[in-house]
Amino acid sequence: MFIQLVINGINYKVDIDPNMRLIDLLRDKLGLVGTKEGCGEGECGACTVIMDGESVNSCMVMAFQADGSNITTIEGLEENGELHPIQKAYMEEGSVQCGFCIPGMIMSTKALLDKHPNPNREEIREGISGNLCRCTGYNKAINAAERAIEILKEGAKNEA
Amino acid sequence: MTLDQVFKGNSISEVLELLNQYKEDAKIIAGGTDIIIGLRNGKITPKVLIDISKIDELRQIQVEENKIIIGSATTYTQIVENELFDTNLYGFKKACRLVGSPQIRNKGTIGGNIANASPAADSIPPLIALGAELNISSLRGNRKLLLEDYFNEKEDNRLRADELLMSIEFEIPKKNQVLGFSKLGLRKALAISRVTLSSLIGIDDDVNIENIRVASGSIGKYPMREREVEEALIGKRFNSEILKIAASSLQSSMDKRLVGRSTYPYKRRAVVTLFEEVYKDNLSYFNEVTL
Amino acid sequence: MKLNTVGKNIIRVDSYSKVTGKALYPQDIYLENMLYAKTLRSESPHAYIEVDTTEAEKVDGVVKIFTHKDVPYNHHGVVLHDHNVFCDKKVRSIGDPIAFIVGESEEACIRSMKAIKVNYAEIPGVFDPVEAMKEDSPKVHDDKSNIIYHYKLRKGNVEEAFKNCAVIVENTYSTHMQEHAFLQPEAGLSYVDEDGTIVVVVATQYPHYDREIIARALNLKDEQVRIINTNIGGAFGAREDITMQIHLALASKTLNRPVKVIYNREESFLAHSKRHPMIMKYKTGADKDGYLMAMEAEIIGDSGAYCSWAINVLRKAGVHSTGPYVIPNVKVDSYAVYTNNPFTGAMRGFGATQVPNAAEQQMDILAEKLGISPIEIRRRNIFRVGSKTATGQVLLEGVPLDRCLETIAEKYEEFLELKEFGNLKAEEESI
Amino acid sequence: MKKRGVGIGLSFYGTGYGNGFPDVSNAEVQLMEDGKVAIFVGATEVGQGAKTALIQIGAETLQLDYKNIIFINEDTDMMPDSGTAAATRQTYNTGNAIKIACENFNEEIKKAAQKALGLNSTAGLIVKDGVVYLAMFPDKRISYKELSKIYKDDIIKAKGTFTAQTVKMDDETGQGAPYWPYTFNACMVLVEVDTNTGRVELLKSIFAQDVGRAVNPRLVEGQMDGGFAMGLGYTLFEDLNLDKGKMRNNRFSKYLIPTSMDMIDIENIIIEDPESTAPYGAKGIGEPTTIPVGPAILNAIYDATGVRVTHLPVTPENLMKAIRESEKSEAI
Repeated sequence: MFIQLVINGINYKVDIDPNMRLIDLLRDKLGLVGTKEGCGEGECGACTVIMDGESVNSCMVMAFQADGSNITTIEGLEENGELHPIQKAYMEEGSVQCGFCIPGMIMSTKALLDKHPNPNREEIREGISGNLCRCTGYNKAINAAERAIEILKEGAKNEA
Repeated sequence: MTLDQVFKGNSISEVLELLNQYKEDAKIIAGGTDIIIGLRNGKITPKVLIDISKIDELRQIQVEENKIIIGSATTYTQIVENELFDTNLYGFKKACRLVGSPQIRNKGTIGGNIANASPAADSIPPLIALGAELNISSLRGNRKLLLEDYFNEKEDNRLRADELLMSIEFEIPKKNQVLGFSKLGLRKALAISRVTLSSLIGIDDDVNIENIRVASGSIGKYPMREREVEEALIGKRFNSEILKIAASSLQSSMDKRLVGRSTYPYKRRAVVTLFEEVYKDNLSYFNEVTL
Repeated sequence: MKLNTVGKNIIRVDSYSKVTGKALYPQDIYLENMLYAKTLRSESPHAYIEVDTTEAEKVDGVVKIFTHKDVPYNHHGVVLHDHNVFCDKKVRSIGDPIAFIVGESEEACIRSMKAIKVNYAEIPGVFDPVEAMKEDSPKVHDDKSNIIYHYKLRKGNVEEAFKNCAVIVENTYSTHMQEHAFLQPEAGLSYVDEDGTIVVVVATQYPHYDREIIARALNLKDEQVRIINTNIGGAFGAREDITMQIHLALASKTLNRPVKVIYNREESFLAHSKRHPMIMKYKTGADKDGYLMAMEAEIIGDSGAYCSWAINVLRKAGVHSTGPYVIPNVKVDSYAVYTNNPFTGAMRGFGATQVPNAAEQQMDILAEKLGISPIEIRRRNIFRVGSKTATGQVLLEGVPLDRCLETIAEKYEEFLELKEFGNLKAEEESI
Repeated sequence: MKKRGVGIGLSFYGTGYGNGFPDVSNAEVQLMEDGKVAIFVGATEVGQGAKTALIQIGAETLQLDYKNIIFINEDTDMMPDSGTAAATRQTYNTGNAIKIACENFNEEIKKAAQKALGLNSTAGLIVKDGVVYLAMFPDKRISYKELSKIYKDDIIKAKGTFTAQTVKMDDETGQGAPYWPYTFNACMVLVEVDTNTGRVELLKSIFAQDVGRAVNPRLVEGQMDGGFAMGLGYTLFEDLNLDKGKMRNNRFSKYLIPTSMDMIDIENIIIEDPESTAPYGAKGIGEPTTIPVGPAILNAIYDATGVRVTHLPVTPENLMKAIRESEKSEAI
């Protein structure tokens, strides 16, 4: 069956198998392999993408359910070769280790900041609580979210 | 996975038609957080999947006179973000907020938890305490069912193959009533609950308990009313004295229900802390609100 | 020494690729004309097996099913070669690989895997290392004793020293098995280069070891095998032992096509090692001033069905069993033991993580008996520059444990105040 | 009832394969055509930061901007064997091998520069920022880029090998010098225990870690946070629930590792005490950071409740079992 959806600003019309999940569509069919599969049961969040404005585990969405949706994956964050402030902050704050959870973690952070531009540390902890990480102990990811908030504010100020 | 056909439901009537056509071969999918796991591990093997997550009527929270009606495909996030649940319904919001993780709450639906009859579903005990009713439809007609009756041994009550859970409704508590909730999980996020407790308590001008419903999760085969506790507390003055009574009456129910189970000694004691938490939440509501 | 780069917080060189999703792990790589594979694993902890692949081979889309018959040297292991590449006559733990099904799609492999008939003739298993040490216990590896290794540490005379101790504490502690739970489940690909080199693309801790062990199993020279290590999604010791490397190399060598395998999370749990559970019997004595006089410990480590690093892990546990303290009289016996549990091996801390759960609690119990603080008893006994360890090693330099201890000691009062404050508050609120 | 307690844990950790085993790391360094320098080592980046830390050690020794270093550690056809990325050995062992290889490379490139500049000795030649020059007459200078063009067919390269010194222990007495170097740490935690549910909540922690010298302090802190989380999970949450050899908890919904909400901010203190045998004094810290956490938590639980937990993990149910047993024995 065919579905139509927008991924990272690009319109796609793709033929899918009814048994396909959104993560299979992204990775196997469209080559968007930045979205990772860590558990297949919605626990680890490595497959997090933003779907119609909200973070979802792409292993917990059937591909056909994404028909008509607007989806952002990690590949869609860079704009004109410029990293997104959250990506920059993750690099600067040393929040990355093995990296496998990072795309999902960044997408959750983005979903959080899109909705709540000024969360405190505890709210950031809650915002990334669906993203398991075994390397970092999370604290530097929280530092990065705080740093990203600063960069975003500076950006908004400069624009104004 | 075994799917031959999948449908994106556009309207309720379309979904009911499809259910009528495919019956046992079909499964409803909304949030997908339970069903996709079942599909992947082969525990469920439908040939047809019908998505209801994009049907607006099923994903809205409405107030009609003295009732709140929540569409079955309403997500936990929608509930958490709704101001209706900020004051004396905070216990419901708290239960929904403690479900899984942001990603799960963004997809997982209130109806999914009921339809899948998950024994550890956090949102059910508060709904039972609220006396919630289910609205169920099929081409054969509509029926209403008390949520607490859904989770008992009578299989008849469960959703039949051609039926769709439309909504959950309950009376809005009065100002002198408050819904409390507490959950014991093994970690602070992504935690399946070991035990949950919820109570709707109404007090009179003399601060005596005028009406009460208590419900538990994971201390029986299914989420249930705790009538022994209700009977022990009704008419009592709302102060910390009730905690001992509440705990010991629940423990006496548990003694009948759980004895011999390996988790029994643990849960028997844990409920003390859960009652304390519910009590503290309720107290802070009553302290803040001028009745 | 003025340093220009060392000591600076330079940005990780691999972080750009990782924050953009461009960093590739083996599961992210797709090759043309690629086959997929699945691993059939034992469902029994201890059984003789007979495997019949006749029906499974007929499944549409299956290319070949590999079993022990296809492996020239069917053994591997980081210390002892006690793992089979594929079990032949016997399985020793749940999860042991039995066959590798290669097909045109993952679904075809799964269908075929379900069609393989494995007849398990169950043998009594042994799951408790203490039981396994007994002579009449079921043997995991043929008729070999289940005791793989015994480490002995002897210093001074513990019997005499205990006689002179003012306090003695005796306890038995135990720790459980731990899973590494890295986020990237194992995955790998293989193909044959234009010049005939077998290339295995994996995420591994030690690529040269993988090359050597693949070459040995397939009767090749090291140079005929090439390992490409991709980004690695965490390891913590679990990517030391071989998982799919030999299977992949064998499949590509035989079929001359690229082959890819991805473990799901449940298979990942089955496929790699775990942290050794340990039973630790401790006796520790100090004089009236709180100076340690003697320690005796017996440590039994459950190696599960295979040795992996058990010898080195139990050796390390033995050496570190004293904690970072000077003890003049020490007697330690540590044992690595086979059972039919999942195999254990390297995991962050490697035997030195388990023993402090015993040793550090012993220290606190001694301190309480002597009426001194946990900080004080450690101050009196810690290693300093020039100290001699229980193995007789002189710590010549680089022993800033005193500074580590004093750093936390400075905050001890503050922590205690927060404790008292919280306890008072809890009591006030207590209902 | 909620009860708080404070606990400490100390640990030491011997790094490397140890016990007299030949613990060898190899490194190769080579001038590339564009004047950059390539380092080839078989040291795996598993997430711990080996690639970055080892580049920093190389850059320091080569006196070169780290951005001008190409680091190859992914392909057995291209890199020498540098041992496993385990045993907390890469910073010390492969770091030493890289340092030696880079020092050798500096000598090689000085020889090449001597020839190219027509000097009578390498004495007094300095390498700095990709240039070789004579200190007493700085006009005598040549860049790596120029050298790479001159020596295109006779590539300037060097090797380095480091073998850590350990002494095999005696089979009967265990006497010997099994590891070197050792790394030390101390950790203190404040916890709150609910004596009805057995939930242990972490409230505060300070963690002091000996590193010799921190090659990259931020990476060290990352290891400390991550090690802490793993120790926390080991002690309080993680349970495979083994039953006759079968792992009942074999996926992430059942095998519970700490989430972001279970972790707290840790006060991480890096203790520097450069080790003379280590590259710039740096010792490995990957494994040690996880070790003292459990003991500190266990001692804190005792301090809070008066109950010694001798069996891990301290899941709520296990702790409640211990509490009930201790209450029973007190009642008698």
